[in-house]
Amino acid sequence: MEITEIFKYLYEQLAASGLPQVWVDIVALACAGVIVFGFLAVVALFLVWWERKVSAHIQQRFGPMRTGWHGWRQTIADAIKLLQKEDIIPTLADRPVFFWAPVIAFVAAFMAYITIPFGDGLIVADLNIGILFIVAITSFTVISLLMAGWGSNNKYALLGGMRSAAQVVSYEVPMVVAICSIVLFAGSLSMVDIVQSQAMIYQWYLFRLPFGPIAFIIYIIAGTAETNRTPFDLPEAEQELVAGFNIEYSGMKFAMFFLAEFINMFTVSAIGTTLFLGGWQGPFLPSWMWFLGKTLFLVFVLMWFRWTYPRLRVDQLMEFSWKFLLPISFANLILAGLMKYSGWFNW
Amino acid sequence: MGVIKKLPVYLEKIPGGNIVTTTLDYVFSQSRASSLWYLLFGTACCAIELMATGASRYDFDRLGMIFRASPRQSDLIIAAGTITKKMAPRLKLLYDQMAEPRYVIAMGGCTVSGGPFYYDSYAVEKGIDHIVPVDVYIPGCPPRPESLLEGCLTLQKRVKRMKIRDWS
Amino acid sequence: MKKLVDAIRNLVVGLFTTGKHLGRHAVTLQYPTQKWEMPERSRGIVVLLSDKESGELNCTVCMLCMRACPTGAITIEFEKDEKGKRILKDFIVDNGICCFCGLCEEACNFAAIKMAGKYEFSTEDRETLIWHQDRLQEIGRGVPYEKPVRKKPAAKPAAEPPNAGDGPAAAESAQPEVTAVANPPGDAVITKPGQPAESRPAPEPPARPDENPIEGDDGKSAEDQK
Amino acid sequence: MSEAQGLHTKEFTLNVGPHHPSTHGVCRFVLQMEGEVITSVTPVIGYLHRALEKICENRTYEQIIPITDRFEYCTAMSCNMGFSLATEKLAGLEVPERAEYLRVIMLELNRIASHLIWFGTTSLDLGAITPFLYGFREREDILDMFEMTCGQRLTFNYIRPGGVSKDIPKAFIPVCKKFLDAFSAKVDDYERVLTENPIFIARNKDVGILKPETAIAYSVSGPSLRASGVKYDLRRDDPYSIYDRFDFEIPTRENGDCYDRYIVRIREMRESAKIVRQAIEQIPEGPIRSKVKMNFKPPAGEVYCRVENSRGEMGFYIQSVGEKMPLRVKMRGGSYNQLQVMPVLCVGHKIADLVAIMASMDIIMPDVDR
Amino acid sequence: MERNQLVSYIKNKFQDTVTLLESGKGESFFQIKPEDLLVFSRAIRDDERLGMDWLSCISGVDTGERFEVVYSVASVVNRIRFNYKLVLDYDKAEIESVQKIWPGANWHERELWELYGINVNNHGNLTRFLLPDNWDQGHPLRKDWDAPDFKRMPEK
Repeated sequence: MEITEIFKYLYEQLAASGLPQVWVDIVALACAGVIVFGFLAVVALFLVWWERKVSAHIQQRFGPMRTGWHGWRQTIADAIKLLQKEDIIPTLADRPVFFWAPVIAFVAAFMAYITIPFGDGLIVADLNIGILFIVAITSFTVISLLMAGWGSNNKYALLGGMRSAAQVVSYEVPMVVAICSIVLFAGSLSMVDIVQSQAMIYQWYLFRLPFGPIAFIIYIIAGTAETNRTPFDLPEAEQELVAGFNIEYSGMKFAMFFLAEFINMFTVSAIGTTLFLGGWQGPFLPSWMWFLGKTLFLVFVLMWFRWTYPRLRVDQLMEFSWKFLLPISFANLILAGLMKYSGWFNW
Repeated sequence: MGVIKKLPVYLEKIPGGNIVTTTLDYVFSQSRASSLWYLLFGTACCAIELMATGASRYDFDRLGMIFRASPRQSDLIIAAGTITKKMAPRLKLLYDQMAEPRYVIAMGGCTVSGGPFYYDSYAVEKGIDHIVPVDVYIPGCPPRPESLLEGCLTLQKRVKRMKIRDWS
Repeated sequence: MKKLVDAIRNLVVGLFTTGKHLGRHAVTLQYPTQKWEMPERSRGIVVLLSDKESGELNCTVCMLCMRACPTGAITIEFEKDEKGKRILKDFIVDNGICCFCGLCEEACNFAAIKMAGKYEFSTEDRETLIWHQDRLQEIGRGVPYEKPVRKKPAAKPAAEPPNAGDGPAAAESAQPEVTAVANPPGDAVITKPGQPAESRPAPEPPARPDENPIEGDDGKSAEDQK
Repeated sequence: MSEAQGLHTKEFTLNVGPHHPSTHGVCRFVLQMEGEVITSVTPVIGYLHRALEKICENRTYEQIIPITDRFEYCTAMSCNMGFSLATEKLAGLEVPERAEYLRVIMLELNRIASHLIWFGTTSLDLGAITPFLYGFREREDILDMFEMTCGQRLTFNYIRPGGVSKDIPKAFIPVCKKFLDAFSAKVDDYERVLTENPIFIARNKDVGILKPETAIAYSVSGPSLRASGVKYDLRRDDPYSIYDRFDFEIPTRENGDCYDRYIVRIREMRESAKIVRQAIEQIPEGPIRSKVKMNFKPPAGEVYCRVENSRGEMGFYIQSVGEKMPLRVKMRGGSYNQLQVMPVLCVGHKIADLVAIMASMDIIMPDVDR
Repeated sequence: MERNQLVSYIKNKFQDTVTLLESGKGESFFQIKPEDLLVFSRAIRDDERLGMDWLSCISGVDTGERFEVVYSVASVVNRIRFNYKLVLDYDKAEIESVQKIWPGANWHERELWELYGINVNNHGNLTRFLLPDNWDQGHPLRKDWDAPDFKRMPEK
């Protein structure tokens, strides 16, 4: 049972309804956008609840229990409560910057899903520069962090904003180099082609020794840094900067930042599965279930990091990225290049 | 937020209006009660009991209460520990920074009426109800984690009684 | 290079240490549904005890607990009747000021006041925390206590360590001394009615100390027991 | 104004306010910062000054014990012990054997509980949230034992001048043995999560180095002093109570940075567990409190008595004029001098290090403000 | 070094400036005159037999008719401890700061000034730090201190 037939059937109905072709495409893409947005909103709410349960059980306690069975309605309750909170804008804040920061964070988090294949054929727009587009969009969130830091006219927020800008930029580079070594092998930038090049399990890029695992580890480390999660959660380090850049945000604005962070986490894992764990390839289950399973496993790994490791200091963070991660990723790229053109390994 | 407050007035005029308001009341008050984010604010011995309540055995997270570091995002202050005369303006400052539907739990004897430092102490505020409006008082010095949880349940019942009409 | 290897090794070991807690059962006591059986001596809230049969208070208005209280939480109002005997008008305990130290319980020789193991008294306004005599008595109704057997003052334990540097005798004459308390091994064991069922949810958590039958309270009444 | 790269940068003051997640209790630092680097720290205290000493001047000796409970609430037993020891020296009271053993058991259990609070808050301040909850899980078992004996979890009012207030129930020793057996495995768990963790080492190694001379000059005591290589522990050098009957070592380390203070405290937890185990085996039968009248009046005189608690030396100075209330009680907490040394340690470090140093020195505010 | 050895050593080293108050209970107490506080403190710190390099605490006492300042010192190297005190009249309440000898005395002396009003010369930073900034009701730990909202425990 593949969901794509339903979409094909709907598309034919739409095309048969006599609208001009331009309008048909607009409506189809709009519906696809709405469906992806709805799916991701549900996934974000699920992830928030799942993080609290995983963290609870790692610490030998029960997470939310009193709102529904095992507290499944907890995140909905949080969202509705945040909806009705008073929306405070600090007096001396830079109003437009303060207002637009969460909007940009929210929009940037969603735009990355245009070229992510949720399943066989389940992709909004299969651009042939898929991965390049995603990398460009994810670095868009830095702007929102800087705006939030500057807009809230608070020393802590400013420090948090600066730190997060430095961190995301400096971890962007090793991540891109790791992705290059994969794209080098897959031979194309389009996500669908990358997934198709990992048809069988031994063809997953994770198992392409020796450069696959190294690229995967570099990608995961850079991914955690990208989404500001421990051990790199400097920007909203509770202990040092009280709440980092989102110190002045309350109510819906804070909810937007909160959801954007979880959607970023889902994005990083989704890209990780498409690049390294063979996207939707899987023997029996429908393709989108494989994709979802692998992504949730990677999300679990990210959560696991958060509840185990202490936090790095800012200069150690920079040093780790520029002096350690980057050289290794370059060496890895050269290694991948040698392997590619020595011709031994192209299964 | 403002528009929601004026909602019951408009809904009265529509025939089935009050059914909508009651369901809205129910949804809002339930969600507000079951996700009280408390501010990480503790001064003396009650702060240790607050941490113990947040730990594994008496889990605060079970009631949907996670600690937030910034007053902007929290909607409940658990005043845990002695509030001295030097600390009182700070507590007032924190309370003012919180977003509107906000509550205060006075945990422990010192916040109810000065506790063991009521007599003979020149530096302790005799209770905090003249600094911030207090919703629930919890006796004890320090109160057991269970009595703190029971106090939070009392606060949740009080929040569930709140209607949209009397939102401040 | 070696430093790098054991750094990675330890990062993985750290992961597995937290990971293995995922499988373990939680130690949480889900408060509203499961309540912990309080140990016998747990100092919860001050209550007035009353005689089981006659139902009136044990208190003889000797004002010792009021003097012993370090924070001045107990105030007693009484009036004298014709024989000069004090009649209790009102017994006020302000739970906002009380510091739950248990000194009043130790000062009282008539087992009239005790720290019951109850703790669920959060209120929404402050006045209800100031308890008067009727509330104290009603809460203290079900609290078990040992009636102190009146001991003839002559039979003081012989082996009394000399209390060097004892100040002049205390002003109050009715002031019995807290004598050396021998912990009589294996004396008359008063078992509590029915062993409290293990109410803890988790099989693995530390064995909840079942209430211990030996009259666990202070040396005072143990000495009277002898 | 550093004109190094031709940039015109200005120092800015940052106010790590009394309400801040990492200042244990309520302490405020006014930092002069250049970018992330701290150039000067001025601690502002007094937010928890509850005038304990003024209260003690109007209370009898029996009533002061609950007040000392609130002097340092993480190790309330050692406050009771300090005050009772001072009163016993003042009035010449002897303490029965069994009471001495009960005191040592309770003191060492309280030291473990206090070190577990420190372990939790240190890992919380460095970002690892899970060890905080593991530490508090063990601490709950110890608090159950305290509740079994004296009825309260944090403010015990248990050790009195002349002995202890209540005898331990029969169920205490089996529960204590069960806890001690499981405890060393749990501490190995903590070590596995944090001790060799490269991030933890990177955050703590060579951060806030306290040289032995500065430590002694600023009267730092306790694990922070022993981490700088000075082997000074009151339980061994001025053996009050019956500490000379137990064999336990005093862990010390050399270069006095945050990491060494962490190692010293973790080892101290194991030593305290060893002491409790020996004390449980050797505990004799007998009376638990010597004869003390209700409003007992010690003779005129003054005494200063020191007790080793988890934050260093805790001193009680009592001057009495033969009344039932002391003329003056001065309480000296361990963190008082450690907070004075903080500005010396933090200059040149970053904010994140200020948090790490504050957590490693285990400073809590009731000591400082009284 | 035993207590009586310590007492005799100090007595013959500082015959006139030191009078022994009591040494029966716990640590021994000496009394010195306020003017030779600095000389005495520096001497006991630099003396190699004593080596009192660790100032435990400085306690102020208001005995109703005079002030007393008690210094408790200890030696980490030789493991010995003792205390010495100065007596000050109400009107002449001022002492020298011992910060040069023991830097740890900074806050103790500040506390003396704030709670008792004993002036500490060339201390450097004698400002208010325990009481609220807008505190204007004098020095609270004095026996004769009172304030409008200061409730004393009712005599029972």
